[in-house]
Amino acid sequence: MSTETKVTAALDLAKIRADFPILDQEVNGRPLVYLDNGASSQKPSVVIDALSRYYQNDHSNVHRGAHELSNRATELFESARTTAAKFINASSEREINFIKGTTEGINLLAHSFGRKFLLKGDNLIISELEHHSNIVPWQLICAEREVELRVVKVNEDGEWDLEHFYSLLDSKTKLISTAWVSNSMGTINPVEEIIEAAHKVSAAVHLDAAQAAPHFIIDVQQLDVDFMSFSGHKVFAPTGTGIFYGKEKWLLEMLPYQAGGEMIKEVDFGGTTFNDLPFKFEAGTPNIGGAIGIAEAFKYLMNLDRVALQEHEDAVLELATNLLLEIPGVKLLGPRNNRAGVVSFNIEGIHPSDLGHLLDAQGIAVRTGHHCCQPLMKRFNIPGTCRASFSIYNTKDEVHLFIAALKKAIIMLK
Amino acid sequence: MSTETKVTAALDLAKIRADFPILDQEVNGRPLVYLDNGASSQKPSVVIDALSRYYQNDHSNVHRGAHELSNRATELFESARTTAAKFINASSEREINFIKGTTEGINLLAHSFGRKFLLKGDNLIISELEHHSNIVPWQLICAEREVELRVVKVNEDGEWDLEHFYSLLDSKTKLISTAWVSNSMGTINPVEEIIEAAHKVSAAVHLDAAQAAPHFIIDVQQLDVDFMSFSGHKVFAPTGTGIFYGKEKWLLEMLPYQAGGEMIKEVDFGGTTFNDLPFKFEAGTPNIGGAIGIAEAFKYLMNLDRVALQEHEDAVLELATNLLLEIPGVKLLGPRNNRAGVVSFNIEGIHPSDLGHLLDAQGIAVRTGHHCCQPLMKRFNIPGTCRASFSIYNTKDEVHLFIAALKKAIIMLK
Amino acid sequence: MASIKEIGQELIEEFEIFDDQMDRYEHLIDLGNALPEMKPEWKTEDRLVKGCQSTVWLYAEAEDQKVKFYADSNTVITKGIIALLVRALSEQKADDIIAEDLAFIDKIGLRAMLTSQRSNGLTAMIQRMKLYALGFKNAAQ
Amino acid sequence: MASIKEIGQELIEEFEIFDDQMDRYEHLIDLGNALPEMKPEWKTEDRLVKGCQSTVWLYAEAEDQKVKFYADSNTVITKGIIALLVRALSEQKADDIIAEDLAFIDKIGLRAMLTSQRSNGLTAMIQRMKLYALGFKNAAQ
Ligand SMILES: Cc1ncc(COP(=O)(O)O)c(C=O)c1O
Ligand SMILES: Cc1ncc(COP(=O)(O)O)c(C=O)c1O
Repeated sequence: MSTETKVTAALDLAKIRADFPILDQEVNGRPLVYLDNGASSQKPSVVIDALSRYYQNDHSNVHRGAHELSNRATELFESARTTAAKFINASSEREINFIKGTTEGINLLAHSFGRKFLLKGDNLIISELEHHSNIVPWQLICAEREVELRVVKVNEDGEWDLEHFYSLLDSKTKLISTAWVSNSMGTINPVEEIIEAAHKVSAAVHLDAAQAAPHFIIDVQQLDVDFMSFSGHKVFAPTGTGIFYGKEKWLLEMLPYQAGGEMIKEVDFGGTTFNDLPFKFEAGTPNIGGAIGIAEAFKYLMNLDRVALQEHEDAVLELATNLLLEIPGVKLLGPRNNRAGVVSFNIEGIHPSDLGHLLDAQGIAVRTGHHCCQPLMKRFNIPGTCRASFSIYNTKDEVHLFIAALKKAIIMLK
Repeated sequence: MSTETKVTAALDLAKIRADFPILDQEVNGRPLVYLDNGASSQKPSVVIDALSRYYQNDHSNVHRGAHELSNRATELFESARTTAAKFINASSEREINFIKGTTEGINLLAHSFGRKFLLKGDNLIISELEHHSNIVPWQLICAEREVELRVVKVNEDGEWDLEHFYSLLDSKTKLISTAWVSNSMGTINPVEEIIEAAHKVSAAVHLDAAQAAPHFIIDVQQLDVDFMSFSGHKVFAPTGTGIFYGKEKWLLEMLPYQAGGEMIKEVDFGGTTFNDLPFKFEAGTPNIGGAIGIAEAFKYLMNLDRVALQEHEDAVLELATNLLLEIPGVKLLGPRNNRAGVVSFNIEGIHPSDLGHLLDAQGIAVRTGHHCCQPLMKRFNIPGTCRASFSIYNTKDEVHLFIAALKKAIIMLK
Repeated sequence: MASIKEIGQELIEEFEIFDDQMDRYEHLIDLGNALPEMKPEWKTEDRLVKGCQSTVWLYAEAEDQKVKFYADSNTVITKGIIALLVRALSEQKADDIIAEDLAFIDKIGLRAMLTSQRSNGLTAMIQRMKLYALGFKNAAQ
Repeated sequence: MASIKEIGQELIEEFEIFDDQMDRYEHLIDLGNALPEMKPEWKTEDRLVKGCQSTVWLYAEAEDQKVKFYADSNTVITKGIIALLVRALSEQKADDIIAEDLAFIDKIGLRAMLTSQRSNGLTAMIQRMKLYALGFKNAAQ
């Protein structure tokens, strides 16, 4: 991403790989090359161990408890929130809500923002490249609130058509929700520009950061973004975890989402009052273990040289792209540059699913299909793609293994 | 619960306790006596290890993947569903949905059943003893759908006033949602009778089984119950897990809840079609690790002699109750008999929160407060109670420690 | 004509020869290529078995009390799988097809590919083939 | 009059004597019992600090440039905690109260009780006491 000359810092990649026990195995007699990180990342030992340690020593329900274990669990849980706030540089813990994943974050926002702020005649903007999770909740709430759902087109390179965006944006636009990074193409969207333009017409912006959080150093205050959601399982954390960020001024006004224990101040059959932030949006016993796990993942990342890490990831992606482009008949989906983590492609005359099987037979894990982006696939008139997605622990050697395996597959399939 | 003569089977309690590593610790210089199982239970090593094993060996995103890890994760996840179906004797896996906890299950039902089947002029029945999570979602959906929320009174002993119930039940009753076991008193509600009565007027019944699942052998088919929710974290499983059961005939008709990946068949900006059961109600990447953990907890339970276990639990509860009743000034909340897992009480002239602190000082973990049952506390005109809640691993010795500590606390506070 | 079980055993043995997963796939692809051509006019909407990514056309005719299957797919691997099934089930008696548990499939050593197909293809294909058999059986009675 | 820090240190030392948590609580309860009585008419709604389970009344008067606190609670333990705070902060100068970080509290060895109070009581009590001090300070200027 950076335009300056890149100084390759001394990243101890062998150490990083050793932190992820799952990587050290064979699949179909070959060393596993895990290139399905866009779907879900692997977990470092510190995260796995934090879960075990918590359940072996400190587990209890949180808040309101007056005994030692409950206090320990509460401290661990709330300090996980502090870590999360630090990870995205939120101005306060009250802006951090633990969720089960990006999909829940978007559903929460659609409900709690939508039923409060969306009025008949308003409009809401998403784009053609969104993941289903950032499409369907908006379709439903827009239908309910009689609000127009406007869809920004992407150009041939799979990038936002900004001209089209500006033609859709107007004073009736209440919210823009888009992926920071496209999961099917890796495209990095111009979120700074989008946020600035949105704020000029007083529209709020939600970033689906599912694919961005594993790669970028996030600063919600600098971005000045109103809302952000991402999944823990894609940032080295356990499944069933995630972060929903909202500016306090919005969260205070929004309606609660799920109702039940924790998010309640007083219940009476005459009426119920809701709890303060951050509890207002966390109904029921939280995923305490999960929160501890996600905080551990954040700490793991923050302890690494993240600039060097990002340069490494970019270099790996660049190498994969270059080598792919040398293969006859290859067609990239998305832009040549300005991508993060993902390279998505097709080989002329070959079905991506066949590629997936033959790569797996050689120990290479990629994903094939529509990647939950059917509208985008329709836009490009393809059934799907073969997607290799990279993480901090992938190496250039693995890229070479992947390319060699791909070439072998192509020969067999042609 | 059983009325036959009880044959105390040879339960290896020492072995069971050894299965739960957290129990073996000191708190404030005394051996931990964990009597806060109603809030959350502890986890056996098999569950903790299943999580580690999964993340160390098999993790990947589920479904749609065409590589080895994804297949393994999918197999583990879907066989967890099969185990869950077996645990409650559901007739099919399609009736099992993984949720993050009871609260989510009830919110799901309120939304997906409520927005489909509740019509203006209908009514919905809950009771005075419900947990907030089984009150507030109904308040909200009833307000939205212009449906009357009827509340069954409880008698002085904290039991359903059945006469009042029958006076509320009519042909406009669409749903009854109640706790199987009260979390604040332990009362076992007459759910068989409630279900039978409900079905006579074609009303559906949802059981909040949060407190029942840790103690009872569940057979949803025999109960003929329409819906059931419970939390994993109270049945020896990780946090962030739970089971929502629904009869297929209902699930097929109900609206989806959260929208996004997994629960979608086809997305188009012209319209979206939803996936089949069980995926229809599982939007986004599921809590795969959590599902594996909850299945492991179910297997752990199913491998024990559950009848003997229940007799043991009943005997421990009975002992605690008897010894408590010998203490001057003690006032039980709830019925003398016909309780499961919980004994809730106050000592005249002493605030329950003071008791909680002084029990904790002696290593005894109980919970004090309103237990998320403010309406019930109002009904009995008390600020809260001190609640000791038992699980399979609690012993009669622990009951004696608890009673001795309680007596000491009372002396200090009087 | 060998029985379904015998053909299943044959297939297991054929695949056992290979140590390497790639060679197994190669053989599977060969099986697919050897599948008799399915006439384009047979590829109608109602003969389509829809999986997650791949599409299979499946057609059957009754011939001398036996069921003869024709199939094709838009992906090479799935074509191999359906070819496996056709080899085992085609030209067998309807009753035998209906009764067959196809246990041999799990022993062929293409676990990854087959598991991923299970939920969104393989099961549907087998079901469709059994339905054809059932249809012919009922028609014959 | 000793400074807040000195009283804090005194309290730490007083509690350090005890090995057993129960004895610490006993001492805390004694502190609560020794709290000067708060006149019933002072227990008004606006002097209430609401925690999760316990209720605290807190009132202050300015006396010779110093702030004098009065407090009571419906629970014995919380009364002990507020008594700790009153002992450290009462009859101190407003500026000192405002500036005090009360670090000694964490060293008193009543961790469990104090943590559970932190979110729903202790912080609110301290804040209220500082607000009183600020009020007097502003009034005096
Ligand atoms: C009867 C009852 N219902 C609902 C709940 C809510 O469960 P959870 O907080 O796990 O969502 C509880 C747990 O406290 C409960 O005891
Ligand atoms: C861009 C994007 N948005 C949303 C999601 C949904 O995330 P989850 O399935 O964890 O809820 C994903 C994950 O696939 C994604 O890549």
